[in-house]
Amino acid sequence: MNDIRELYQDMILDHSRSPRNYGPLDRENHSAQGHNPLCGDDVSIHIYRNSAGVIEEITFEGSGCAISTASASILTGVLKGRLEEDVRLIFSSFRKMVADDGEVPSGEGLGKLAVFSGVRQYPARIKCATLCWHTLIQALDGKMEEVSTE
Amino acid sequence: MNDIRELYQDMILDHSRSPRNYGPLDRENHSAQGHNPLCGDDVSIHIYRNSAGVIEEITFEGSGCAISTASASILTGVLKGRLEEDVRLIFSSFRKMVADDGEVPSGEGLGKLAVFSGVRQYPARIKCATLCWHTLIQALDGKMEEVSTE
Amino acid sequence: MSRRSPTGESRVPFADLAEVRSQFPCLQQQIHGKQLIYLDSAATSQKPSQVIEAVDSYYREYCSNVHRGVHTLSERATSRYEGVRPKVAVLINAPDPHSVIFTRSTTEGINLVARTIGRSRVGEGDEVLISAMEHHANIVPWQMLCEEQGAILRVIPCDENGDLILNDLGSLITDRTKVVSVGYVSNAVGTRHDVKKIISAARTRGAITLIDAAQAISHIPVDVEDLGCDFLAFSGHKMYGPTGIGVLWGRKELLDQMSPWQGGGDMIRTVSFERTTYADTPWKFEAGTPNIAGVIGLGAAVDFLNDVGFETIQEHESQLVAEAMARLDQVEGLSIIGRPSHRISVISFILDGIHPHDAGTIIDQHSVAIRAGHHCAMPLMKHFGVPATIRASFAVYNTHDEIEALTSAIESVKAVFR
Amino acid sequence: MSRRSPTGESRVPFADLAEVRSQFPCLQQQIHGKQLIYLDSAATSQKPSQVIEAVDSYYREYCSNVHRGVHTLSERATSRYEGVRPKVAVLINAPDPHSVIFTRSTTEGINLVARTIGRSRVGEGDEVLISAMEHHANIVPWQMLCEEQGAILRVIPCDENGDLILNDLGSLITDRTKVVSVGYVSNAVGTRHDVKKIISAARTRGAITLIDAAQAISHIPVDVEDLGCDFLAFSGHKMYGPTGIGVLWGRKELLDQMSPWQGGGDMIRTVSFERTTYADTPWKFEAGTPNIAGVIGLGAAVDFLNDVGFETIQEHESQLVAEAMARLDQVEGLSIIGRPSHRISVISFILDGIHPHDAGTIIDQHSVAIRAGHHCAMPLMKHFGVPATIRASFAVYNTHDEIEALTSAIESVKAVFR
Ligand SMILES: Cc1ncc(COP(=O)(O)O)c(C=O)c1O
Ligand SMILES: Cc1ncc(COP(=O)(O)O)c(C=O)c1O
Repeated sequence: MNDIRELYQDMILDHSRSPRNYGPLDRENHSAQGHNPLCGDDVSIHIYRNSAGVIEEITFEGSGCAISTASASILTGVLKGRLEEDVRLIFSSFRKMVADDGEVPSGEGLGKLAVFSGVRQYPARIKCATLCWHTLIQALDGKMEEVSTE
Repeated sequence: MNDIRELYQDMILDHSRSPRNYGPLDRENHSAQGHNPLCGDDVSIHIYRNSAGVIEEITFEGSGCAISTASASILTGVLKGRLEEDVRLIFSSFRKMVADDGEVPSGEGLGKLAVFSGVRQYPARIKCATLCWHTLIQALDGKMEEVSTE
Repeated sequence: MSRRSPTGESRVPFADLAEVRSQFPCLQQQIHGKQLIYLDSAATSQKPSQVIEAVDSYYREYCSNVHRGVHTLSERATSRYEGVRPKVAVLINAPDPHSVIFTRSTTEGINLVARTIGRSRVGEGDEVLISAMEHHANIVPWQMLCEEQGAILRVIPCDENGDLILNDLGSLITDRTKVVSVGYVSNAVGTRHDVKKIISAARTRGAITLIDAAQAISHIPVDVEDLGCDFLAFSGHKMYGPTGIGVLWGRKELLDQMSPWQGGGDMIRTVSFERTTYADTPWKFEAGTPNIAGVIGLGAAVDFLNDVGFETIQEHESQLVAEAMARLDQVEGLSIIGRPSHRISVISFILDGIHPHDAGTIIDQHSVAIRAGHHCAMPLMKHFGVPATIRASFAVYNTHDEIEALTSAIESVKAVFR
Repeated sequence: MSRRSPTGESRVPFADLAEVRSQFPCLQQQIHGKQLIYLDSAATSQKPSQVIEAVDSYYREYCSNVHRGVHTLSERATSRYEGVRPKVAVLINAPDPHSVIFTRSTTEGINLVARTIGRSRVGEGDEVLISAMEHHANIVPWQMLCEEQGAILRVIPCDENGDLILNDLGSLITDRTKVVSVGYVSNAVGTRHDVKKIISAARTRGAITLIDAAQAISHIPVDVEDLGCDFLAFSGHKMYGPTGIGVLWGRKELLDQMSPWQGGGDMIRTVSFERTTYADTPWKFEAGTPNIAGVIGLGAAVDFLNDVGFETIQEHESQLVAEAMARLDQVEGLSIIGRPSHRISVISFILDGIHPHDAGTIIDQHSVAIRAGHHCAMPLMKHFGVPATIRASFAVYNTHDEIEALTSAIESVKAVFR
């Protein structure tokens, strides 16, 4: 038996109960919707990216499990003010950290996001943690399709 | 290993090579077509039944394996001149003899038809022996559908 | 325990529940270091050794294609394969074994009906009636049909207990209603519906009726003659049988009139490029090489059901459900979803402020397998105003101790989220 | 022997043919008191232990439904199930594992294509092109489609050797041709067709192309990129895998555009009574609980093929076929049906004045399993002017001694009918 508290760390529980940066964004110039049909999780990401490629504002809306809500909440906090290209790099490190194949990365450089390192022990939950990320990338890429994490 | 000659008795081989009562029947007042989709056997039965219910004439046409050809050929010989009700009784005994369930009947009263007693050892061949019988009954019953022995 | 199979043969009795359990190899294992507690039988049941061995022995002893062979192995395979039809017919009290069609699953059976007789009977402006409590398998095929034909999908509503509201059937079933297709037992909240009432209302209007018996077949005796329906579909994997095999039963007269669905080998009588004629029922609906091992395993599953007996099954399962309901009702912060008047084997619930998916992961850590999700019944989730539920479902091999384990796992969920 | 799988991993080598044979439990038996000689692999192949055990261990160790569970067993089942897609993709050199759809069989795969993209592309007066040598599975679905849509079924003719006549393709494939669907290898006479030529002619006219690879997949490397086809269908049971499972591969772009076929669980994204949205490829084509054990067994069958290696398979089988042809050609009163320029694994023949069905029964008495019949290719039988043939077909486990046994069984047939 894994220690379940490695998955449900306090920060995750906290963000899932009191999500930050939640709500619509008036100034948004990029947005996308994501959906996980297996558990019914829904997320929308709203972004205002300035002409220099900096994500000046980012919020989310939606409903889902603790992991997916906390992931979106922490993501928005971490990415605010970052360059789009950095965001993509961070996602790639994040994905490596939570995916259950390959080496275990340290989570270094991920800051607060390292709190999700426990997810890799729970393959069925990886999609909960990454749904908001896929949706974010979709928003940045500006494709209008809905994201789904099957 | 069963003795294959119990199935392919000389009389069967003889009738399969030189079928009797083969061809159309000008006077026919009952007829039907049968088909075994598994092996492609085809048979038509032509009958002239008089008003007293006696099968005055009976012939067959078609193509098939040795068992099915011999069965049709011997059947026509045996049934010529018989009453329709006897025909149905004979079929019922014949079916019991060749079907592989239940007791082994002696084949008594079946006369020449007893030559097919070996068929019960070969479940896949029962339909070869009975196709012409089913077709015959269909002809007597006067239903116009094609018979098939699935 | 019941000692009689439906055929009246007397059977060797099982000593007790422990013996029944011992026949399920998959239950004899530890998950996360503790004995597995499997409460997800509504998704798929575990399989007894006799089923696993029947599949195995087909592959090891008489592996061969069916129907088309004169050689010994093929004869053996064909006779075992065809021998399952009468077994299934007896199980559901169907008068004619040739009215038993082998499909992949309940889903395929419903699609078959929708795409054959459904398409020929349902025209523009006609109506198909389902219920608010259907599994997606009994919604989507009819939606697709209605869209294609310009027909209307109507829905029998349900109340807050998860019972169908049947006192307005007269206005739901009219002369425009061509098909009525409803589930026997709800997989999401466990309701056993009064399908006889629905069927008889449908029949007076001349609609064809289909019963989705996926969640009924392993729990209660299903009797098509008594029900009076035209079609009945179920899956092997939910009745202790293999995956990839299901049954569609239909009234022989209807099946005989219906056009085939899929084309290919085994479903034809003669083929030429000009004209093809079809085989008789049921083969005309079984195109191509079937799931031979699956059919043979299904036969063994029917034997298993008869060996245990529905009396035993019903008695044991209803005790389990009653006890589980009593225990769960005492758990603070737990709300049961649906309180139907007749419940079969399934209990759905939610925990205050905890998403079912999170609960599922933590419960699994306690080696208890339950399901968290929409249970392929999204419209019903919407009706209850929840995105998902936690579902525990019971089978003949479950024990009273396992209910204890479930409730203590639920307490740990609450502890994590305290 | 080839020691490399397509992925480049090196494999444990098989010592020799005897070792390959020893992996097939069903071959280790006597029929009518003599060692079974199985020459009916074109109908269904025998299964190696690793396939039987893969199926078995799903049922014994991690039996659970896929896709919808958070619990451990369900995760295991899901990852093994989904893990078979990339294996199959590598086997047929498909660029995207998500273009691999699990079906029941070749037959179902062809029906799926006919009923989805077929129905949307083929209109009144349009044409579908097949060949004179198709299995009923690749005739009947197109006949049904053409009848429904008012389209025309055209046929690539074949010559007296059983080779397709391809020099007139230009007039057979026109702008009205919307679908071209042909077999890779004929199950009735063994011809390996020049499908690349047909596919490229079809592509220049914009027709979609489907290859029925049922008789190719276990004998030669199949490469969808190299072939250039749009769809490819095959069955697990003919490639050392379980019954009830098949594969339809399709070009991802086409699959993405296509509407689903069957409706139900697992193929949806969201369901409401007003509007249902569908899952992504490949899941939108896999409605309902799939044949989970079958998929897992299919994965083991792909491993088996890779373990032995196509080089070994091709070398061994072509030697067997060459020797069998040489021996059968010496049998008096025996006529080979079809003398194609490239033959794979199958030999059909007839005996003077002896119906194939009679021959089959007698040959079986000598413990040799062959097939006698029309091999689901009635139009081809008509072309050759025979009601049926005797067919011997070879797989990697057959031996040269078995050819001897076949010819001596044929001599006994002649003795009975002398
Ligand atoms: C060439 C060919 N196509 C299609 C099929 C049909 O395969 P299945 O019965 O597995 O659907 C067969 C099998 O007999 C075949 O040989
Ligand atoms: C009530 C009901 N109907 C239909 C189905 C679909 O069964 P299958 O997935 O075996 O086709 C299920 C299974 O989840 C069910 O519970």
